Amino acid sequence: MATYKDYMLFDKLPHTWCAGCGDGIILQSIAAVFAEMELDKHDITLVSGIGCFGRVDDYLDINCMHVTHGRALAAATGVALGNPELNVLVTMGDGDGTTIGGNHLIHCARRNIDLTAIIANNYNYGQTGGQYSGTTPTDSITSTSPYGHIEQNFDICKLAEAAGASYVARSTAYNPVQMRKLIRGGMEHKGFALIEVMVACPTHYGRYNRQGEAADMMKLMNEQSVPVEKARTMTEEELEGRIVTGLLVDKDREDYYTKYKKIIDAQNMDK
Amino acid sequence: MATYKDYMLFDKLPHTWCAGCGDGIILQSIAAVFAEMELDKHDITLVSGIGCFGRVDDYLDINCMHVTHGRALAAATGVALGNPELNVLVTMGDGDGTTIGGNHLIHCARRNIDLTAIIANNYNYGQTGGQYSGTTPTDSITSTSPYGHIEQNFDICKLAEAAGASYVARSTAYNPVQMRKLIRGGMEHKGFALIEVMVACPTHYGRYNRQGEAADMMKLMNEQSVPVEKARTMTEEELEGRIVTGLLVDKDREDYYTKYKKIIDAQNMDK
Amino acid sequence: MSKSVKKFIEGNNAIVDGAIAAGARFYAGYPISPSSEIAEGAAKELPRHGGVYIQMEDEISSMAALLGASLAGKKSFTATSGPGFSLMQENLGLGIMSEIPTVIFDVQRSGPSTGAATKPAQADIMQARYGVHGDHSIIALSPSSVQDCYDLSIVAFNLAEKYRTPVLFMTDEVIGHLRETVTEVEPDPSQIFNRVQPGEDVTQAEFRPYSFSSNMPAPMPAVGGRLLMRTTGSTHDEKGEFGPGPANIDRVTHYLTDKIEKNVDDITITRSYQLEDAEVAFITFGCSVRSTMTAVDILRAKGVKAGMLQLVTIWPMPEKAIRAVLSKVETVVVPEMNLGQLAGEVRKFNDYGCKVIQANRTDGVLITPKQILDRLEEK
Amino acid sequence: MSKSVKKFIEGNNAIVDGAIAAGARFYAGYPISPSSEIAEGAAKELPRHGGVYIQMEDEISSMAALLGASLAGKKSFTATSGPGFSLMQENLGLGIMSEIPTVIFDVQRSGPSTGAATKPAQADIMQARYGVHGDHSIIALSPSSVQDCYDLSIVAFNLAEKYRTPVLFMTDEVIGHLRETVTEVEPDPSQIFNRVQPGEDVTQAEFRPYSFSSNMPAPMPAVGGRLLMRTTGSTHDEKGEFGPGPANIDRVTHYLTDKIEKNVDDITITRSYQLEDAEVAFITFGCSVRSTMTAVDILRAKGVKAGMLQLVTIWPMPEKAIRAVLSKVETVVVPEMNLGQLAGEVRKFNDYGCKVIQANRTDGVLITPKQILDRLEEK
Amino acid sequence: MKIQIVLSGVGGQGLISNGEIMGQAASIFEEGLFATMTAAYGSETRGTFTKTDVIISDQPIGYPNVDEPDVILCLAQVAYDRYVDKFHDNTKIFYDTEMVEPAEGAKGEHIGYDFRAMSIELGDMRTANTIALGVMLKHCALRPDAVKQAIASRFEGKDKVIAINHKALDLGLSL
Amino acid sequence: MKIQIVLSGVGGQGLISNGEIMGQAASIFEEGLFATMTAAYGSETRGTFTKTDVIISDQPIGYPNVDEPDVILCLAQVAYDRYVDKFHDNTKIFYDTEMVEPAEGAKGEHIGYDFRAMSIELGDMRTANTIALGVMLKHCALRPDAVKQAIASRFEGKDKVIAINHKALDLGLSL
Amino acid sequence: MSKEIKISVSEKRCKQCGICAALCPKHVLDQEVGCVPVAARLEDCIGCRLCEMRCPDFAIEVEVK
Amino acid sequence: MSKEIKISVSEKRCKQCGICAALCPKHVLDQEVGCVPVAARLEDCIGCRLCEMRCPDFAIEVEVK
Ligand SMILES: Cc1ncc(C[n+]2csc(CCOP(=O)(O)OP(=O)(O)O)c2C)c(N)n1
Ligand SMILES: Cc1ncc(C[n+]2csc(CCOP(=O)(O)OP(=O)(O)O)c2C)c(N)n1
Ligand code: SF4
Ligand code: SF4
Ligand code: SF4
Ligand code: SF4
Ligand code: SF4
Ligand code: SF4
Ligand SMILES: [Mg+2]
Ligand SMILES: [Mg+2]
Repeated sequence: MATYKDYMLFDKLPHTWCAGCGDGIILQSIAAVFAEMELDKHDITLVSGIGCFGRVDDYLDINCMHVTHGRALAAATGVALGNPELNVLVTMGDGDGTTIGGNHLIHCARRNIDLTAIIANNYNYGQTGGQYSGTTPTDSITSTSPYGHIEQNFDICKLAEAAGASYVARSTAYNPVQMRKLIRGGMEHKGFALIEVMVACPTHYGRYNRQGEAADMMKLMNEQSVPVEKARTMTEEELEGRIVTGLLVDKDREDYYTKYKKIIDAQNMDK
Repeated sequence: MATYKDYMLFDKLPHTWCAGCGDGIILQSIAAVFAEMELDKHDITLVSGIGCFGRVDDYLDINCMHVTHGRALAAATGVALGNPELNVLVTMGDGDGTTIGGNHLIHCARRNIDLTAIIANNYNYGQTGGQYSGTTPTDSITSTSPYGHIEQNFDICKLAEAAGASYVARSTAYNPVQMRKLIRGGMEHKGFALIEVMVACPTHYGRYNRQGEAADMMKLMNEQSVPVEKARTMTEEELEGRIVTGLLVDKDREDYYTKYKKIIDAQNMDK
Repeated sequence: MSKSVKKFIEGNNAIVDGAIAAGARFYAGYPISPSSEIAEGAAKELPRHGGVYIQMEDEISSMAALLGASLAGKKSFTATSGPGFSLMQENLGLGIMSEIPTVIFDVQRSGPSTGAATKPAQADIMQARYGVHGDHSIIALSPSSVQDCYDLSIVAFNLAEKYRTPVLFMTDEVIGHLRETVTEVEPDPSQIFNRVQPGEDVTQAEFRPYSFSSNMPAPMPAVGGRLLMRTTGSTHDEKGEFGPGPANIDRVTHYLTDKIEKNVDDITITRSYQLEDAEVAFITFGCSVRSTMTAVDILRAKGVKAGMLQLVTIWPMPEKAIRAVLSKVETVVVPEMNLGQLAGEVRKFNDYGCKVIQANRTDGVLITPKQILDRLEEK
Repeated sequence: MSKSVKKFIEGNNAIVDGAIAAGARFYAGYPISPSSEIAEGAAKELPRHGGVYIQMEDEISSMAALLGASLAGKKSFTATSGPGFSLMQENLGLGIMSEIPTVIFDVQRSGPSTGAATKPAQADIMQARYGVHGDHSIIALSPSSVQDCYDLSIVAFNLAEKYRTPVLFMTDEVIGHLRETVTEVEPDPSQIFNRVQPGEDVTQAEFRPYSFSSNMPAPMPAVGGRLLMRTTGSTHDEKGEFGPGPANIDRVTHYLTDKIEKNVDDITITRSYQLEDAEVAFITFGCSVRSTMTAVDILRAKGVKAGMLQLVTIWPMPEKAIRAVLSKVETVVVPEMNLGQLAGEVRKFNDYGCKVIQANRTDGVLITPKQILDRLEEK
Repeated sequence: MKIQIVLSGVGGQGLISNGEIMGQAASIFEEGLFATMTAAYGSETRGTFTKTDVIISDQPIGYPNVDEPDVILCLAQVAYDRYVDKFHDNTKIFYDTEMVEPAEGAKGEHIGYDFRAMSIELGDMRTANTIALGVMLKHCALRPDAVKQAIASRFEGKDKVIAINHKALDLGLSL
Repeated sequence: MKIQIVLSGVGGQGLISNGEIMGQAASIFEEGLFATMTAAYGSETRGTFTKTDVIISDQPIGYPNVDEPDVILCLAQVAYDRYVDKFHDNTKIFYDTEMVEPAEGAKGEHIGYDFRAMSIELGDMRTANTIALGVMLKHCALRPDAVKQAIASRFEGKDKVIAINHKALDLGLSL
Repeated sequence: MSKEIKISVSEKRCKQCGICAALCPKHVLDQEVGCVPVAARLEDCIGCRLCEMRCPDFAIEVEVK
Repeated sequence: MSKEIKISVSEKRCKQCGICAALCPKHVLDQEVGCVPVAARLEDCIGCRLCEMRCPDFAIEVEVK
């Protein structure tokens, strides 16, 4: 039976992420899901953006396209429509996927392109030194909000849902079992799937906000977590500052290429 | 008493919009709201994007900044923070405001920049000849969806709400009385306000989809309209294809500059 | 024999026909005047050939999607104009760095910024070469007729595939909206260049998606095939893996320029019109060729030995052909619809003391034969 | 006397100090290595001076916000590097066309695309001039020391205000992260140029936000003041109203170029180092100046009469100063961290048969004095 | 041989369609002829001045705009006024007598018909320009047959439209 | 006068901070001296090789990287190995005797101390580099006083940190 | 009531789109192809001004005295 | 039960972040500053593999036989 190592460039480890960085936890989960699903690695194409998490491709032994900051979903749209047989996976940071890349996220969700997007939300731009991003919680200290962040952060999953996403889920690095289940669900879902994974950036966000070591940060995210089933019984105020985890949206909706194929077929009926 | 003409370059009429184009209806409403509120025109700055509706500035006798396609909200953010005393109004088409400009919309909403954004939603790119946009309804014919449009369209208001907008409203060109009330409400709201106005583009969208003359299109949008109060009692299926109008979101939330000013003050306490 | 059909259509329409004839099966774009007819034609025609048209949310994502589809094995293209072309620069650079073929049709209009949106100009020529940050080189063609729009589109895709790089097709509003007689000859399979594939016996261990040792790119399999494929916009080694060491940076930088500049003879196309015995020469490109041809005819009718060098390839600059003219005649006039962008480049090669005169028109109206002739008189 | 303070800081920090000293009170940007220290410094310092720092969702919106804040009366600035600079091109064009001052600090790194993100290069020089579509001209400065980062930042804002145009500050990773001794002299009010305001008696009917008749821009009041102000990226008339007629297009196009090119003597700054009696000259800019200075010292120590021309202003090109060198010496070496971008421009002016040698380094490491000297030997 | 033709009037009169038919006739249904056509683009509003330039030649065509019209059709006064200065002695000016008042002392040969009235009689106002085309044809180096083929191919499948336009063309040819 | 100094070791040893103190001492607390400093940037991971180049001169400094170190501090073997080939006869090599094994036949004058142990004795492991700075100082054209002022200004408000670093510097000076 | 209401149409600005007439709640206006609207049944007009507010071309004005 | 479980740590890959030890539900592991984790109380291990799945560095492996 295949293991996650079969989908990795295992020799390239140790990776360049900091000690305690959550990105490696997602990397392992991704590779483990491939193994679980017994995918042929030639059928998987990973498209990744720029950022710490964007560099997962360095360690995966599959097809990889490493693009510009924020544009992974757009490039992946081309890959998915260029060869609809492929399993397209897209990895992005919160900056990549929702700040500079927010427009591609909502449009890709709306179009229901058949791919699986994973956003590693570490509340900041890890790669460039811990500046605030679109998901940085209000009042946080970052290298560009030295006096406390005044913006409200995105609820990425809510946004994706409002944009029309047909599969939306959230998990944390604390809970790799759930994470794997949800990633697998996304890959099995026909259409656009988004999985947001909360991870620690101990080097920047954790340090600026005195959240302690990586393990402390993970404990904190666990304390903040509420399963979606329970969250549905809670008020908005009660949910303030909580991380709602689990499968949030799961709709059956024809994906883009399936619909487009019907046009192709109709136009070629008499040929 | 001031009338809308006092805020217009009335001599420049007739304008360049097509016969029956809904943009002129919004233009009149905007100028009428200025008059109603008895604003000093020097205190108003309009920032507009590129598109048919983006050209409202040609006819308004206020401060105007006509920018690039999709970037009006971003430029307006600079104006609003550059001089927080100004009344900043932003006019955009659906392409401008939600397709190429969708990211600026959601981030501006999230930040709660104190400005009022009006999106004229005519379901297509009027200016460039009727191609589909992010709001084109599924199955429509446009110059680039000759076989029927396969994408799901955005619900602009829902998206803005999910992004954190503190004031969200929708009206139609059929209902200028409501439109004016909502625009005025937006201008009086401290923080980010979005008003989506449904308008007819008889030249392209109407023609491609055999919706008849402008008046027929307006009748149709009226038939589709449901006041938000009523909509709250309807199911998702019942709301399919309907236009929910009225004040959808109205929250008290401190705007960006008000919060930033506190930082400035704190940093200058001992000076 | 190849099928051939005569048409009377716009340049923008001929581009769609040419792209499809070249094998293009994916279009991602964002409409903009005066290029939108290309999008509309692609939306209509592509599904009939099993291809896909998608309108993206902007030009940035369009460019990204083109690269994605190309990596998945589809020849891809887009059309735009100045503002959109400006937005594409970052991902154009990604295409150059990752060595992914695609073709961008820029139907030039009057700028800068929104400018006079529907009026013609030829002022994105230098941007075509230098709009992308960092050292690189680029291939750009420029058509002067509807026939060119068809024929050169095929050439553009061939060059993109051969050199594994985005190719620019710098047309303009005049040619885009000009309707004229065109003969569309279906290309013979031998006239179509498809990207080189790795040999069937190449193993994954041996396979290298990049090669910097020669001035020709490595084979490029599509993702989803027998070999795992890896591309990146970061500095990379032969395996396509991140390689930020100095030696690697240096070779990538040189290679990206060399693969185009050292193949300049293979890439460049020029045309001579009455140039053989010319004493006065014009050097020009794109729509200005039309007016210049007429100007040459007028001069010849008057007994003046005039001729024209047309740059069909504008990047890399056809240095040899330009030098040949500069070294032969006393006066060269460079007609163009900008403030002298090509003239500046021509001057770089003028080691011959030739008099280089600019004939520029920048008011959004096609330069006339008379204006060109007037500049010659003024000299 | 002006206050003055000595510091030992990075170039990127000195830029923030310089910008604030010049009166800048608004920063909109998106972080990118190796420029992020400028953002971080601005975030910390601006509120202390009553100014605003905002991190936008990308570089496109950053550039737009800069123009908006500037129109509202604030001197504005941003910092970026290649990928972000590429994304800014469209709205940079908007600033040029609308004539709105702002300053962009490009801390150059190794490209194209993501390249070797944290390594230095000087390869965005041509992009600085031509990255924007359509005819235009531009002002760009290049610092070679931390002192320059402070002093020239003030110059950059002054030029932006005087010529009502975005000004580029093309620094690089070496200078950005170099810490050295700097003396920050607080500028005297007379050393600060603030945009010209319309006379107090100008009525709205008389007021014209644009003027194309001279080579100096019209006065620019902020929105929110006594006069209504109107700007646009479309071709406009003096009132700032849409004006797509040919005559108007033509004059806007010429004016945008002329206001810079015809004021080249006022705009350009160059420095000479040991140039007086030089027989061998170097022409260079930015970080390469450091290595070249040392190379000159080494040559002088050996008795070779070497000198250096430093281009502090790189756009518009200091043609006169370059020609003066080319016409005086037999050999000119152009050291730069790219494949010869400046050398190409120098050649355009070489009507003197001077031997122009390139000294390029493109591996992400600062060019050394030895490498420069080696190129001279090779000649 | 090079004939410079201008079709001018206001939006909605079918001038662009007419130019395309001429260009198609020359390009596809004649042997050895070349044609170009350029049209004014830009504004969203209808009913304003429009024109299209057509050049037909037995040589490849350089500059594609008409500077000295050999043949011009004017279906609106605004169009006529715009061109009157460009008429030379040999210009043939075809105009609608109801819509256009020729200028006094204008150069060229003026040939007026009430195209609109004739088209209404024919049963379709939209054929006015086709009747005019018939009239102009002998000065345009195009065979009636070639034009008929062009019409047939342009409106392929719409037999009624083809028939009425053929009729209109014949009417014009007969005048 | 131009002194080329390299401070090398692994991340977290405070070498960059040390370089800054030297640069500040020269720039601000000495008269007529210039200083430059460059550091290796890039990787996210700690504990890997780091170095910083400091040049102190009475003339403006051109090329800011050190090619021939006059003074070098090596606090890790990996750093020593990286530089050993660049030592010249007059190079002063200061090294931590616990961490670094000098190469046989290496050029220059090797001066080793157990900086780490001394710092632990002093009560703060982070002062190892300050002790080393004290030892190197006489070869760097900097007055102890200037360096002390630089330390005081750098850690303004943190009196304890200043005190222990001054103590460490004095210890180094005394060796 | 009709006496106190005046409806005027600008020939210059009206583009004959027909909106005012088609949507007038009281069917006061007639607008024929090629013509600007006329207040054929002014007596029915309730002065609601909707025609004015809906006119995209600022071409119709309602004066209520 | 402990006999059937083997926990191995890669010295090369472990970055000593402490996650595995801090979050082990059974407190099986100890991780001291400057050291890789050790299974100090292997007998308590329930073989849940969470330590392995949570290790960002692929450094700890749990074998359950
Ligand atoms: C156009 C562009 N702008 C900015 C950057 C610089 N940059 C690289 S990664 C990054 C942010 C990374 O944050 P995120 O996406 O959250 O990923 P993380 O590093 O936190 O995993 C930025 C701003 C870039 N590479 N390209
Ligand atoms: C970067 C860029 N891309 C494309 C265009 C072309 N363009 C101009 S307006 C427009 C769309 C207009 O649609 P919308 O915003 O809905 O406004 P409408 O015309 O429908 O009122 C487009 C695509 C442009 N000006 N700039
Ligand atoms: S900087 Fe943060 S996100 Fe990046 S590798 Fe380190 S811990 Fe992870
Ligand atoms: S094209 Fe459509 S949106 Fe534009 S002016 Fe005409 S009707 Fe209005
Ligand atoms: S709505 Fe206005 S433009 Fe339309 S018909 Fe009535 S008056 Fe005329
Ligand atoms: S005011 Fe009201 S009732 Fe009177 S004509 Fe206008 S729409 Fe009709
Ligand atoms: S989680 Fe992994 S890297 Fe961290 S201490 Fe445990 S074994 Fe080491
Ligand atoms: S397998 Fe589970 S119980 Fe055993 S050490 Fe790991 S986390 Fe603890
Ligand atoms: Mg992040
Ligand atoms: Mg629209």
